[in-house]
Amino acid sequence: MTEELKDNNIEQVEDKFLAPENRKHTVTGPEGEIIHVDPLQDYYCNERPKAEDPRNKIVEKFLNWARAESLWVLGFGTGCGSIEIPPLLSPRFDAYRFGVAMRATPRQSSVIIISGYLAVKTLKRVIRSYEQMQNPKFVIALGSCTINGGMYWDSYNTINRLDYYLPVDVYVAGCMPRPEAILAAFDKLKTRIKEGRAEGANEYVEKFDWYKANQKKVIKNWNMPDYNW
Amino acid sequence: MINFNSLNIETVSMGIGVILFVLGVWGIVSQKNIIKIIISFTIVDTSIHLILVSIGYIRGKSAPIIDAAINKENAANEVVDPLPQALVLTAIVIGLGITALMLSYALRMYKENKSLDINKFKALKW
Amino acid sequence: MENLINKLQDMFAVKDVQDSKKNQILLTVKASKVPALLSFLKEFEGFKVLVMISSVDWIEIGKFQLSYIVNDPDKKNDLIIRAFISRKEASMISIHSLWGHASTFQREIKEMYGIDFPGSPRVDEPFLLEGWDDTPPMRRDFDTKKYSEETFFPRPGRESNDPAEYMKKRLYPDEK
Amino acid sequence: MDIVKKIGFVLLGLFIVLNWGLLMAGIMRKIIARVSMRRGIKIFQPYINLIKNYSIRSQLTHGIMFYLGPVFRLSGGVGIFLFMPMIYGSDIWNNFSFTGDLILIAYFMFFGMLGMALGAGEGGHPYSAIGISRGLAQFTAIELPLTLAILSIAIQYQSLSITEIVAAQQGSILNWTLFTNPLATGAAMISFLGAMGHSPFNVVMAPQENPVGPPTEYHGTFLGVLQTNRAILHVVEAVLYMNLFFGGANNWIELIVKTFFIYFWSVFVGMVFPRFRVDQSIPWLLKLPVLIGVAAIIVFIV
Amino acid sequence: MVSPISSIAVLLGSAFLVGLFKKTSYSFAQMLSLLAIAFPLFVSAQWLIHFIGTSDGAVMLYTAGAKPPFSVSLQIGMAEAFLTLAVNLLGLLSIIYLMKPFKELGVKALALLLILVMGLNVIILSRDIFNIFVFLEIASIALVGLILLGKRKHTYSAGFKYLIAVAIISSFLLVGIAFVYYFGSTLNIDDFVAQNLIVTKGLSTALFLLFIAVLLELKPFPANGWALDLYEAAHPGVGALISGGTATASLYVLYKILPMGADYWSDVLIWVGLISFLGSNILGISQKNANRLLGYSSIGQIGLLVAVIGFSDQLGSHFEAIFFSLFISHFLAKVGLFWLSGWVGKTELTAWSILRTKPWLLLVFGIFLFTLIGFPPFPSFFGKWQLIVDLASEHGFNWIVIILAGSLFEGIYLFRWLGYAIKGEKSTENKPLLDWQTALPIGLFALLIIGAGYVSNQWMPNGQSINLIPVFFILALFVLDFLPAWIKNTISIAGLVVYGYLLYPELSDDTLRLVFAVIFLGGGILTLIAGYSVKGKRAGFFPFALMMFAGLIGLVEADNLLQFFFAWELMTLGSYVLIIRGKRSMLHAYNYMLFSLGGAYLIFMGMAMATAGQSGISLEILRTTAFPGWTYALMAIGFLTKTAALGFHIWLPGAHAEAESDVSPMVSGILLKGGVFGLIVLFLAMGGEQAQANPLVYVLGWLGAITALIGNLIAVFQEDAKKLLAYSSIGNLGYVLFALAFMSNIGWMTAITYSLNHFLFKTLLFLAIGGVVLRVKTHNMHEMGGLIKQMPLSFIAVLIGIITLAGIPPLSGYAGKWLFYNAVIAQGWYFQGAIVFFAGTIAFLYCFKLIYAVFLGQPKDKFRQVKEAPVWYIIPQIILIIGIMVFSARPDLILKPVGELLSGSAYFPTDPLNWESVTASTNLGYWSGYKIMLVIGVMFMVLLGWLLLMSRKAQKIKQFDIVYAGETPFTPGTTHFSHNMFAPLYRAIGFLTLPMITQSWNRVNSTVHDFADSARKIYSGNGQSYLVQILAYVVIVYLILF
Repeated sequence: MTEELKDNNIEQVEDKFLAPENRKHTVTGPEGEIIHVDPLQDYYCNERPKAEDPRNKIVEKFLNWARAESLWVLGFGTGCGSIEIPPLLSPRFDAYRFGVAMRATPRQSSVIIISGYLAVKTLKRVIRSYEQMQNPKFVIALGSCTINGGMYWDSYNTINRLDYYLPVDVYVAGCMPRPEAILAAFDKLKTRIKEGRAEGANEYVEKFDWYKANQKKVIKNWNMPDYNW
Repeated sequence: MINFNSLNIETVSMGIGVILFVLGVWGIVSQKNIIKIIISFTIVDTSIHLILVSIGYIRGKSAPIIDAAINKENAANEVVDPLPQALVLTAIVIGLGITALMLSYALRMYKENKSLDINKFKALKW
Repeated sequence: MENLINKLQDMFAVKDVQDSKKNQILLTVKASKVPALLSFLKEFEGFKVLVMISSVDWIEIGKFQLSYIVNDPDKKNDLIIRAFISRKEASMISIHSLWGHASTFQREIKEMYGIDFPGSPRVDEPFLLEGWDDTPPMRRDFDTKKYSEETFFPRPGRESNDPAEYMKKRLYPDEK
Repeated sequence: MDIVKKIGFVLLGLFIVLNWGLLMAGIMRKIIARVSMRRGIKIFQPYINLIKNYSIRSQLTHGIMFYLGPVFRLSGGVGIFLFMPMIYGSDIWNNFSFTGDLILIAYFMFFGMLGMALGAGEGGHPYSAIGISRGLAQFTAIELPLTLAILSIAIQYQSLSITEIVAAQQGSILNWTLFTNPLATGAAMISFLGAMGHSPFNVVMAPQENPVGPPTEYHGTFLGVLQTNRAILHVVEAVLYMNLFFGGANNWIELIVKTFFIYFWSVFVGMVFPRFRVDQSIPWLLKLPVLIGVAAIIVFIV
Repeated sequence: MVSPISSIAVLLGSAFLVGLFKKTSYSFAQMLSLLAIAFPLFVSAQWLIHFIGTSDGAVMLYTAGAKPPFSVSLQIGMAEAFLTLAVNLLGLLSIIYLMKPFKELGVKALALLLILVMGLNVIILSRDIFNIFVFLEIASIALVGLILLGKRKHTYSAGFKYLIAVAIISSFLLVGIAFVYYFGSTLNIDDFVAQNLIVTKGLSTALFLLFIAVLLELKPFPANGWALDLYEAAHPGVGALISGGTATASLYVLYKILPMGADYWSDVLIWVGLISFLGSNILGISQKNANRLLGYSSIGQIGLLVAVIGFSDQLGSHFEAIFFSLFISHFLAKVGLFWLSGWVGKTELTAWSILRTKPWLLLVFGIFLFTLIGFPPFPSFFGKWQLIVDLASEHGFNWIVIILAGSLFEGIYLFRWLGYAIKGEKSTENKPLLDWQTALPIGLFALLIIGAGYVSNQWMPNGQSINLIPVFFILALFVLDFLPAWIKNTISIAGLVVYGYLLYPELSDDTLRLVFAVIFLGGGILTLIAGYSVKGKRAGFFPFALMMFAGLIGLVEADNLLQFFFAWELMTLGSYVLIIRGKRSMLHAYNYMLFSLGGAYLIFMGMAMATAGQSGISLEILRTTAFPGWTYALMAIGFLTKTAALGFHIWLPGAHAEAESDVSPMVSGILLKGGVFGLIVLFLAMGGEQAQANPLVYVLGWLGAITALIGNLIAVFQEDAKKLLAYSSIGNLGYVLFALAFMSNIGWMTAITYSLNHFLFKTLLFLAIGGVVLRVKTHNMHEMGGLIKQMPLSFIAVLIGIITLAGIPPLSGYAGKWLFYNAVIAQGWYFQGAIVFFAGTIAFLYCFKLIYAVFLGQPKDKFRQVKEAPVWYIIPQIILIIGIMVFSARPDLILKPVGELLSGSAYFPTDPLNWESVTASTNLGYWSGYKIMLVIGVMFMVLLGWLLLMSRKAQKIKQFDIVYAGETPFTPGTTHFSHNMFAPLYRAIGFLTLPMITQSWNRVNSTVHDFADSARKIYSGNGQSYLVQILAYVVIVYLILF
């Protein structure tokens, strides 16, 4: 715990999983005034997400084409499948020619690839990253583990069905799928986008409470806002 | 050899005065006891009085006291220069005053420090 | 090694000495003597490296086994020191003062087995599991399958088979 | 000249430059792909990316400067275009270069940088600030050889007016500054590597060390604006170097050819060399390129 | 007219009478002695008025009805009347001051004091050397008696040392008098002089003894240990009597007997006096005891006065005025300080912080110290000025160097002392009571100093040329100091406005001066507006602020060197007090003062050299100086200390950073321009052609370039917002220096543009940051962050400020950069130019850091409820922003007239800036501020509109809604990246910012202190070694002379 936190008057709370830095506390301002800080309320935007309706049909078709031809993937490897991503960009598979590119920040990415098993700990980060991506956004799930838990089906710490937590656009079965399969997934995803069926972001918003309940059931130390803007 | 015949009183007293002056100054500078320093000072004082008197002396003339022996009109030619003698008088008085003051200081210093060694009074310096 | 073992037997009353493989000896000692033994080995016998600490749950005899593996990098010798502690009062003396990194192993064991190491730095902070509030998962009385089924929405339609039986049926369907 | 007509031509020029910038980026990436034995992106991929970014449905903003940052940045790019005479000898295509000379362009480059820095700063992301601090620190060293080169050619041509400098290079290919003042050209071209943000001077945006540097928080339309600016800026900076060192352009074709090769230079070097850290690149830039620049001046003093 | 003899008689008689009183009737005795001393005071005053009113010569009084040699004669003239007046006043006030201690001592003390005063009176009046001797002794005895009465520790030993020293000295004196009488047969000074004796060896020796004895009475360095001990041990009231009374009398004796000796005695006095002045002041540096320090200072000042007596031939008709002003300064200030030390009661210098409990005493203390150093408007300033100018006309440059060096050393310890008093740690003990007996004498002397300052001013040749209206205005503000701050603020602003209005017609045709007048007066008004936010009285702020502005505007107004230097010192004084008001400013203000003092003396030296051999002191004579190299170099270095060029910059960061929020812009944006204006005056005097050939200009050019680089580079690595701005000021002043050094039309245009810009943006930035600091109560940028939401207006101000600072088009900073390029290329200073441009890009780094770390990034919890800066800070910022905008859009409004002035003048007729409506052009390039502004403005608005259209629905999110590798940030403090922001740059070129200059100055400092500390060990405390010193001094002087 840093000096900064030590000085603050941190409140003791019932929820033992609430991190110290996220508990309510008071700080003293320059004029000696006492300021009450509730980190989860004050540091984060607590609005509910909004569904963004598609525009006019013809325009949307054009835009969907652009979205499909320019898939920017968030560089986030969750499990063993992440080792299958780099070959995608190598001369042999060359995903660039399909408009696929890797981005380092969720803000600029439109695709998140869940590459394999998801531990609860990782799921939390995945949810935060996913929610920080902008609408429209797409999820590709790699491997059996994301489908039904795979070889970790009875693990105490690995989720079994990704679609209970995030709206998945494309599942790729296998343990692990090869890069060709992933390319095929991209192709499938493109088709879905062009057909206007890849509205996962809006679906997530519409079934927000259900998703949240599922997520919070497994992630006990939530420690972040309900929706990560 | 010194020719004692050529010695006269003003030279002798002047010489003794200078010797005493030097002795007195030496005493002030070299003695560590405050009382001895004061005594040395009185020696210096005395030497100056001697010098003063010898300056005013004119050979063969008498003291500048106008009495029966000295003609009032002709006094200027018969007596030695009266001024140095008057000066000496004043100087003696002043010397006396200063000596008295010094002694009183010595007394107080002794009371303060139970010592008369001037080296013990170096608290103020730099 | 022989000398060392003899010495240890004299000093710490070690027992169950076995050669597990070349240059590696397994031995058992009373839990209360572990820190003294390790400190002796570290200071005088050249076992400078703590390789790891691990734990086994012997639920049948109601004990936890703690294994300390130490290594002598000069002579290339390994010692595995086993100690048994009660399962009910699962607590062990911390050795973080001998090796700083021991605290990390102890933190992990605390999380996974619930064995307490009083005084070990950050021992109560979560290591792999965040927000775990159930029985420590590596204890054998914890039913991981049940937990998973209750928590993680199992996808229906999954079949479990004995791999040997299943493959036999697939490959040699004719054989009985 | 009629001001409406002028503005019309300026907008047309801007349109050409934007398109050429996007196309050039596509071509370059195609070339890079072919060098590394890939098929590479489609030539029009930058267009698609741009459209995609403008088509993002949701937008987030961290505050007013987050909003204004991209505007500043784009103003910087467009502004340099406005103050740059594009085609030599053409009243139509010299834009607003009558308002200021070479120095104006040199200092107006800061305008966009400042805007980017402020916008990214308002984003509140530490990586943005780290990227900016690296970028600015490196930029100081990048500017020095360029300054020396500008001084050198100002001595050479006794003018700071770009039009006059281009005019002095007309007639023969041997009149280009490249041949009449190779040292200044050398110093400036090294500085150009830094200005383009390609390897070895691309630690600012280094994805492995901090996610994409200053624009970490930018997305959607904001990112689109930044991309637009990037397309314009690359062309316009190449035009600046073309005007100063490579004899300017008499028509759009010549401009396109020359800027292509100038830009190609930075891409080519970037492909071959690994990345510098900031504390490596600054001393490097302050050694050899500065020495070349100093030599370029000494040549004219002696 | 009452004869002075009667006053002596009254004193003597009453001394006896008082001695007769019993303790029970003490108050009656007291009354009597007051009356007894008031009588001679009245007599002296009467004579003085008589002599001032008429032009009568001195009057000779004969005692005993006979003429010399038969009797003692007294003379009373103007000098005697004045000096007895001073001594009697001192006596009277001493009785009042010492009322309480005397009461314990009884009537004896009163009698002794009366005798002392009587003795001093006679010493001054008498024309008979033996008589003088006698009364010197009487005075000494009385004094020692007084010392004896005091009951401090170690008093007795000190008194004894004094006594034996005086005894030896008087022995020499007496022997000398005896031999003088022997050779001259007279004791009367006038008769002796009238005889015109042939100088024989004997007579010279006799006179030597006489002179050396009188000199030793004045405690020449280094034969003065006895006196120092006495100063330390004696009651401060007695110390005042020694320093003010006996020294006065002895000085006058010296003056009286001077005609008796051969000509070389003048030289001896000069050297003895100057050695005392220099030596004593050097040794005083490491002194920590206040009373002893006053002793050192006393000896130094008296040394200077001795030297002035020695100079009496050279000074001619100015002698009296110079002596008067220097003497009265020493007399009033030193006595006043002794009295103050009595009130403070403690001897350590650090204990003087107790003065803060009585602000007016602090003011009086300041008056005394500034009087000692020689700051205007106090008398010693005029005295020193005229002394040095007159010495210069005799080519006595060595003497000038010694006097100025001595004054500088004096400044070192006096300002440290002042610093302790103003800013030292407050002592926890109870403050002593201030009764009227203490307050009256001290207050009276302080008032007298001001009066004496006026007299000196009017008396001194050229003194009348000084415009005293601002000084009177400031005095009035002192009187009004009890009013609440806002009233005084309004008065001050009104004063500046009215003064500006009155001044305008004078300057309207000289645009160059007008620009600076606008900076000084306009800046003053703007920064004073910010002062409205201060509640309460703000005691002592406004007079000094106005003093600084009066000084600055005085520089612009100055026609002659005296006016200029007067204004310069006034500005230094005012700004020093302003700076020291900051919270942790003691050391910084001290550094500032020492550098300013050193710089001022260099300027002074240069001016003095310029006046040598020329008539008049108008600024024009700088052009025709006989020593151009020295004059220009000295003055340039002097001005550089104020512009904080590299090497002289170490005072600036602390002084600017620690000053109060609204003082920082004053001392940064405005004050520094004083140095710039000085350089402009100097360079104008040098003239165009001459300057081109002068290597000085070349050196200054390089210095400016390197200053710009290093100043900016250090600013980059600052964590303290105000320090960052302060270092940035150093860098920016480096630009100005560099541009001025071009000595070309366009170079000067650059410098003026830069000065104006720096004024605009630095005042703006300091006001804005000052407002922020006022709210968040910290200077550290990494503790702030995200303040844009609370302080949008301050943010805009800083944004405009840094855009201007960085020289980004379209704002006016770009004008400077563009002119710079043109000037550099035209001049051919490419490499210096390249360094300056490199510095410019570095400036961009700290600009970003300033705005990012303070206003952007992560907001901190504790600053959530912070409000926008006070409205009184915002108003001047808005005005400044408007100023910047106007100057950016229409630079021709200002630069055109300046350009016409420069090219119309004889200095820089070639290569001016050509103006074609709003477009400026040179041989090289062109620039149109107006059109650039238009183009960029339109473009920016269009693009903004487009972006607004595209992303109008953006969701507003909060500070932790950032992408953080899937994690949530920890706390705002750990997420705000601003500490050590440019670490890679530091690794690359940070070695340039190592504090080498500070270290070398520290080394100089410690060397001086070590030297002073070891040199003062000669005062071993042993009375006998003091005697040996006296004897050795006599012998050495003798050997040198013969």
